[in-house]
Amino acid sequence: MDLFYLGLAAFMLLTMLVGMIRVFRGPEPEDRLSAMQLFGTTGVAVLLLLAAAFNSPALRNTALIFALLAVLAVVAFVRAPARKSDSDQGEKP
Amino acid sequence: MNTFLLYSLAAVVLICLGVHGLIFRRHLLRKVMALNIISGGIFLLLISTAYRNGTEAADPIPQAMVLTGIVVTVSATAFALALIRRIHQDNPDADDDGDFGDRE
Amino acid sequence: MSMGLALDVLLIAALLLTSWRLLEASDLFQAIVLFISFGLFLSLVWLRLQAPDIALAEAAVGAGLAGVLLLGTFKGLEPDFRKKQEESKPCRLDRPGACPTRVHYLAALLGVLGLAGILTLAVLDLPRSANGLTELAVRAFEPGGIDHLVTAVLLDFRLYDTWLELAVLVLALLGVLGAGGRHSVRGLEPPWDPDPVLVWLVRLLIPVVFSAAVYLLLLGGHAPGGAFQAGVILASGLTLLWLAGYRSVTVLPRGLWYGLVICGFGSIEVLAIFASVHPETPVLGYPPGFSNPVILALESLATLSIGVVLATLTIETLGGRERTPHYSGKGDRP
Amino acid sequence: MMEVLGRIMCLAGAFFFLAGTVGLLRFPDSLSRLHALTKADNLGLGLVAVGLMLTSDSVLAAAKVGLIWIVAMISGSTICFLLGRSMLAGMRRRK
Repeated sequence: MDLFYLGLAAFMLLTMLVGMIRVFRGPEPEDRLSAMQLFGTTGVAVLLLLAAAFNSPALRNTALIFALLAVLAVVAFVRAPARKSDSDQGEKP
Repeated sequence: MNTFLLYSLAAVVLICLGVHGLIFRRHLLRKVMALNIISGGIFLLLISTAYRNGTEAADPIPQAMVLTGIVVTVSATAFALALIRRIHQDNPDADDDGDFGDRE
Repeated sequence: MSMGLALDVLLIAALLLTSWRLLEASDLFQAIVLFISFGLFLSLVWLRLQAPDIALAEAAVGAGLAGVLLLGTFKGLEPDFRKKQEESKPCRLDRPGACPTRVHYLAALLGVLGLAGILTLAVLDLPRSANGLTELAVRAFEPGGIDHLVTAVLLDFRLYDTWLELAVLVLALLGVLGAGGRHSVRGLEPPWDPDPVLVWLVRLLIPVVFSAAVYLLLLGGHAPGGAFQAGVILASGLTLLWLAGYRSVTVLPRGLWYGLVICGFGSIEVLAIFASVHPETPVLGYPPGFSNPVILALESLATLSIGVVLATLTIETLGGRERTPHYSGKGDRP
Repeated sequence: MMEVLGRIMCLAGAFFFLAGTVGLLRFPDSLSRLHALTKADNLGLGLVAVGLMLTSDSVLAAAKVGLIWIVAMISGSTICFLLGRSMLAGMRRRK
């Protein structure tokens, strides 16, 4: 166990907690999503640092999964089919 | 073992927050998220009991159970969301807070 | 060790903060973003508590599929999501029976507080150290020759565990298809035409995603990983393809799709029947001498099944363009 | 020597993450916040990854860290593009 990497990981976790303020506040949905994207990247960095601190490959695999799948949420936000506005009588004025 | 106590008490708080949200929030999507938080709390309770001995030997049985639990949670979430979508399709004039009136 | 304690406190603070805010925030979109972050923090907690298998599964589910499901459903429900939502509408006065009164709220609050008290007492009552069922598990898996403990436990009870997992997934699939009123996802077109940027992304990323799935599947025997994690990653890849504008699972012929959905469940069923006929095999166990190849074959089939079922679940829940009109549930309501 | 260099790069990466978070909180409008985010994304994670690759003891682990970095860069740039386009579409709709 390496205290230097552990401390750095704790520091980055703290940055994530502070960055959460943007998720609370952000007026636009994109603001919240970009804060989430920063969480994702910081999470990958934390995992890599912890992998170096504990010398465990399983942590690196988890980091790989995080990095690979971080795209999905944003792509779903942009590309998921929205509710049709011209459908029927249910549309609100 | 202090870590065990810390995490299992956090799990208790999570479960209670989830139950509270499940009862008090009215939007159906929020209820689904509350259910997911409850299951997260239960998993945390199980995993922290598996960790009681500390680092040398975590009990594998609760971990296998939680792995199955995650499968069940995802399936249930997907089913609930499909049902919510169907409810909205059939009641297009329902309120957003999930208060689906029986319109005549 | 104080650095470890600081990490613990930060992680727990993040968990509690996200879950509290996601239940209390008035903005639903914020709640969904916080839900995805909650999955991320939970995955870090699993790693902290020495449960890397669960961390992998949680990372794949929480960061990938759960976010897609919630965001997609949200977008399908709320046409004007850019506006701030007022969630606490006044109760409707024309139907007073539906309004919770102060007594209801008080009772619910008391119930929650009681639950908290009981659970806390239960936690405090647990013995501080225990070996649990580890010894039994270690004794049971010796013939299997698997090094990784959690996989060993899973494989020992494989024929209960994966069997029922797949059964749950197939049941959820039936429910979701039933709620949408269709037989299969065949013909459910992606919502939009291929986007050049996403096509570029998919070309670069999808090979890595699928190789990561195979890697985790092969890793399952001796390290954290296995059929479910690989299946979830496969499903995420298929969903990404569909969102980028490719047809992914919706282009499969119906027969092949049915086959892929059922192959994981069916192969274990066949093995169980074989084992019950064959005299030397233990009940719901593997035939002697064949455990490793049989396990790998079963795991691969289960991965395929899990991937296809989960991708279908997600795509059907998101909904897309219809190519053929189908039963929409509006026409023949009484 | 490598050890010290790697640690210094990790520290620099952590600094960029801090800068990105501060930018995300303090910048006045959505697009400049996105700009702050990309710095943390590419430079921060990049520096941490290179630092860890320098100090890692096996080639395989270093290669995996490199792969993670490349994947994160590809997905990060795509995400920022998609978010920026979606922001512009939202602004146009409001006008």
